Amino acid sequence: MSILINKHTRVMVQGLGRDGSFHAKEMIAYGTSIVAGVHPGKGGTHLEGFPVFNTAQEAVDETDAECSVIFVPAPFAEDAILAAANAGTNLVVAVTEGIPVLDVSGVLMELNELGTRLVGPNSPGLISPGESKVGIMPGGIFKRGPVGVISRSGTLTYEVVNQLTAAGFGQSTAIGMGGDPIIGMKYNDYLELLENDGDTEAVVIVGEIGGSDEQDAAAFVKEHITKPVVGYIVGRSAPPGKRMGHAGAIVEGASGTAAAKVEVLRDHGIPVADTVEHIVKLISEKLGG
Amino acid sequence: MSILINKHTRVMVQGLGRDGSFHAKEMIAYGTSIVAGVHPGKGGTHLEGFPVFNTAQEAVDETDAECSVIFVPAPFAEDAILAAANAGTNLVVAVTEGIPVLDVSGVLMELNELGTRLVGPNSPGLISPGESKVGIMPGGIFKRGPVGVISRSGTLTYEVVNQLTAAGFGQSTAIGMGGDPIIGMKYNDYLELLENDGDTEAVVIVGEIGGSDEQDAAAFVKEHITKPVVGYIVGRSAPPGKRMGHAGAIVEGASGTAAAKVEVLRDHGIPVADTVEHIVKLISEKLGG
Amino acid sequence: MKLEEFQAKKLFREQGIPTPAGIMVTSAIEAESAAQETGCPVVIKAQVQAGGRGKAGGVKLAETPAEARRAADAILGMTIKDLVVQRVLVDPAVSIAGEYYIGITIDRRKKIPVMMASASGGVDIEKVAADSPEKIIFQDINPERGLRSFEAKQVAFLLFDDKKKALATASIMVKLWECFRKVDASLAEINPLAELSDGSILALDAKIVLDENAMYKHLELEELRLPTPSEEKELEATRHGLSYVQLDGEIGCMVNGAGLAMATMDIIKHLGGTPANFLDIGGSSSPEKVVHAMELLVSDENVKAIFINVFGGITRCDDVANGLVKALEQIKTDLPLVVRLTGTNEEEGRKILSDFGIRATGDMTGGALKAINLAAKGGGS
Amino acid sequence: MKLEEFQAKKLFREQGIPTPAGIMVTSAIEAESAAQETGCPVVIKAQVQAGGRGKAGGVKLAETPAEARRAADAILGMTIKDLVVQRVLVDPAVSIAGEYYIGITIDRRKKIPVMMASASGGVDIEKVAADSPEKIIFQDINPERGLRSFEAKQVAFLLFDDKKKALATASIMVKLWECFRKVDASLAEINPLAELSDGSILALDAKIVLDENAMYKHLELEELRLPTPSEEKELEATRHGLSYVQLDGEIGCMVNGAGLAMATMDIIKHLGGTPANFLDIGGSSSPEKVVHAMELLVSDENVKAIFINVFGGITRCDDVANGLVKALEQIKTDLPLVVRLTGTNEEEGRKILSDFGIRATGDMTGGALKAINLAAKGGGS
Repeated sequence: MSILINKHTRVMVQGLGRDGSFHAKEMIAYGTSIVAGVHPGKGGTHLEGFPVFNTAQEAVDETDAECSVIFVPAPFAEDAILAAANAGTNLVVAVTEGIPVLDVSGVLMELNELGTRLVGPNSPGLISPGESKVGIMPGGIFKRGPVGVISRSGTLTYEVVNQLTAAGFGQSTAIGMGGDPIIGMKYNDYLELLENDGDTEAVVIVGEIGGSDEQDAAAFVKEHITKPVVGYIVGRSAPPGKRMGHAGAIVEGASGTAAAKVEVLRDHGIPVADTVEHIVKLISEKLGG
Repeated sequence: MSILINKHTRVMVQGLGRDGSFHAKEMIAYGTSIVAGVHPGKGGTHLEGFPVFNTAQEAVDETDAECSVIFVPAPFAEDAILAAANAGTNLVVAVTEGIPVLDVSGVLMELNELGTRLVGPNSPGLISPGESKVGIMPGGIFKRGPVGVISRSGTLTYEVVNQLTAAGFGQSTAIGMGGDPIIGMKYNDYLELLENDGDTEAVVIVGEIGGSDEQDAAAFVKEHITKPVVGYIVGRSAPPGKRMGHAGAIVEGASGTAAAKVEVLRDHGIPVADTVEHIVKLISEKLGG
Repeated sequence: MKLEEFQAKKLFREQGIPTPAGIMVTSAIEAESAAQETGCPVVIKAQVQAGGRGKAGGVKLAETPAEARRAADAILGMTIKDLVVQRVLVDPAVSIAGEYYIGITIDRRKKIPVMMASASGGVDIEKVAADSPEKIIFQDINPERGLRSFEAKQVAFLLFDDKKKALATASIMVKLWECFRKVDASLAEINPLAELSDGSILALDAKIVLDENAMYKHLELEELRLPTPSEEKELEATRHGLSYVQLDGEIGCMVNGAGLAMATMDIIKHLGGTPANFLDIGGSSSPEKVVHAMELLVSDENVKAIFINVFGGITRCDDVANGLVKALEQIKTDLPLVVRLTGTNEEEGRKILSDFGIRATGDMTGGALKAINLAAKGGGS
Repeated sequence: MKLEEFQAKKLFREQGIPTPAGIMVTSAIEAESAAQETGCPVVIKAQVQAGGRGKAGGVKLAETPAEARRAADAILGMTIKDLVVQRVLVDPAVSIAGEYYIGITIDRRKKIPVMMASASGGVDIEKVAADSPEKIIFQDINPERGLRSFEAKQVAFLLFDDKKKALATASIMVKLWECFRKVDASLAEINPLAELSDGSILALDAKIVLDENAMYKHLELEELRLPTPSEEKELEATRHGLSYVQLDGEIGCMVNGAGLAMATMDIIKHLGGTPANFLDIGGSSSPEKVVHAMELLVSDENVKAIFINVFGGITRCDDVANGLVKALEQIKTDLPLVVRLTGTNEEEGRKILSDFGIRATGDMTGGALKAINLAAKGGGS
């Protein structure tokens, strides 16, 4: 088992430019069931064995795609996400970086109405090792196993996963939630799913400066999660008011600092790692690896 | 019994200008339970014994008003209706004439979400004789009784009711749906309520040119209504393309003509009166008055 | 309020919808220089709010400026469906490869705007809708969210396989919606939307009807009003708070309330008479209104009798009667007059009228019949 | 992107929000004539993107144009929180009866914009929020529907009992939202919103922060960018696809990915070193990017060692290594360099670097420690 995606999940790819086409291929190579592509003007063609459609609606109508991954450039991404959700997909993964925050806010209003979940935007996607990957994560470093990973970033997730895998701790599902100030699903949404997932035995929360999602997660874990959870927060050395790469990684107000987040996590009984190696050590303590 | 309003219905009045104040008084005189008024800047004052508030939210919070009647001028009416609905009222009666059609369309989207019903706009309101009246109908001509009246206009409703009352046929609830192209509740919504109302034994549908609501009602009656229904359609002599007073009373396309409506009603087994006297005759046949 | 083609095209252009770079003129000599300016060949199009201009000879192709002048001369002053042509649009002629239809209107049943599109453009869309409804694609528009690009593309790719044409059309659809929303239209239509031989997409004709209820938001659009003579009279009535539509019968009607006014016309017709007009004086008993209403009725030469039908509701009958008396003191007319008055304070009202020498009836059907009879007598005198 | 007060006020004015009719100037002599134009007394306000201008002496009242000149002369060139004042705003002084606060920002938790209002204006609102949160009124804003008039009125009537003041404030709130939405702001703030002694309501100060993600929609606003020297450097990095923030440590960092870049800074600090910067080169292995990144690092005089930390994910390590080699061929530096390379095609990547004479490590912590040690040595040499 795993959460949100598995090998049966029917995935379509929106935006078959350079990146979309490349990652469609990578996903297929990993085993993801890519059933359709969407690219206006490429309707009727085929790519890597899957049919391409002009519109998301047509793709869903013809292939019963249930999940869409968005590689469409930022100015057109809002429309693409709405197209996917209105066409009937129940999960949209937005890899696109740079979508205006207010537009994402509006999109989420509509997606909530439609009952469509959003991963991202500005997300590397998610992967259920050995089952399916939807997004741009490098499949090779992942290994099937008992650890759920929820992160706000990309390469840092790989770093964490790489060391977990090296230490023998595989992953049930690893998620890059996205680095923007407003994103679809957050820690608590994933935590709830991982709590109910039979394969998951422990969860790693990889947080960073900005916002207060980690604090919300801490409270949620204390209240609702029985499985062991380990935290890790980056950006301890970030100065206030400066955006550290991710649009969402900016300290505004006291709650956004790494120190505040670490404190709240620990106050709620969640051990917080100082380094990536430390994460592995904490997980090892929890799972007895 | 009656539909939508009765003597216990807690009503607030939005817009206490000349018309709103006058009709608030008239409604109280009729027996309507007016619990609050809303008029920005008049908060803290009293009118005819009821407290006035600056905002709809405050009025509902303080008085548990469940129904609001809108006398606010057209440019501010959209906002007033939304204020009433968001404050928690479940029935809004918009007397205001001249609200732009697209604005009403947007308002209805939000009211549907909120679960608030809208009578009107451009409606004379509704009355459950002997119980409550919400709007501007002249109470004196109404009499409690077994006939439900659903109409698209004001004075014509009075004309019909006047003759019904004179002939001894009182009314359970009489509704002026409003004369605009887009209105909240329509024939079918009221028909369903009247069908389930213990006091109602027959229904008069007063229709006019424009749109196809009467046709929809015909189909609905045939399928769902067991009580006798009588129709009356005005505008037989109206030329196409001309707005006959009501924004919605304009023949565009074949379905909007009086002839088309009469035909469909008759095809669905609903007798259609040629004159107001004829309505009374048909009702008398149905109810054996 | 209906806009003429040249006005609608201007609004479209402001929204970024491609249209021919035409020039509206009101004389043949201006048409010639307009043709010179835009370059020939040109199409001279009568600017009237009526369908079937082409069939009526209101649209002509001109190969030279001189020809444009002659064509404009022929069209200006022409009568199309009772309307005298006072303006022509001089549009550069284009080479058409295909004609399509797109339009946005209000779906009263769904209570939302809806876009219609069809590959069968350039002809009467209502005929297409009646004869082969499957040729029309419908796209609902959420009034709060508007027509989104993905929705427009879904429709556009049904009209065109070609990416460039489909995307150009989708863009025009979104702009048509933006225009519709911006001006509070009740109809915005491009028919035909032309595919030119170079593959570009262009709005060849344009139609916009504005929501009268929303005109208070768009005072700048009020200036675009170009009323026909009959609309002029209706407009004048509107300024006095009256709602008036002229018909061609003999019984002038004055009624409070639109529904009752229609019912009054219907009863006249039902009894064998002919209503001269629709006239709703609304709920107020203001004498000024009644004066203006009387003026409207007596100015109609067809009118042989006047039937005033008032149902006193909130407005009390005595107030209405006072208004009537004041009005009748000002407006002197020999036309026979029947007054029906009923409702709140009916008796007081009748007394006031009777003191003035008018015996009001309480019966609408009786009143109508009496007016018909008086008109018949007057007609015979 | 943060706007300065005079820029934000201009956007507010365009939206119809009342503000003092001030003039922005860059010299004392201009300040004098500006004071003459607006009429004295005036307030001379330093235009810097920093709080606490008043306490720092960056805001002065002037009774005459000559005084305005002297005040501007004193403020221009002044340093407030490391920023040199280059512009002052000359605002006509007003008579203040009360100070309020309104602001709109993004609520990350609720995922929607939210308006905050308070009767405790004119002071640091974060302090108010921390000390007496009950003094702040929150109003959620549906991003699709915007702030509606009735919502604004609900808040405004909590600030003012007086109808005129409440309605004026509600109107400003709605316009503040319209401005926020129009320019895609992440913050729009009026502090203080002043009640003047004549009862009118005015935006006395103005703050707007724009969403960098949305700047592609607002090219005209890009011209308002007035970067400070450090922002200039960050902006230059952005133009090359890099994300850079300068700090004051010794270890220059170059990392792929924002999260990993922060983790790299953290591990350096954790091990006793000091990071000189945040630098995310993103996912691409383009040598040009790496060249620019190296230029940024070597141009920082504090840097004593460079730590390059790359996790090859989708971007293969051999591609990254090739990029690095090309970059290092172009940028000559004596600074000690530590490269950490791991992930996809790690071995091929290390081989390429080793052929170039660089022994890459696969261990992030080890690499960081090595860089710290090298910096310490360099510092001692």
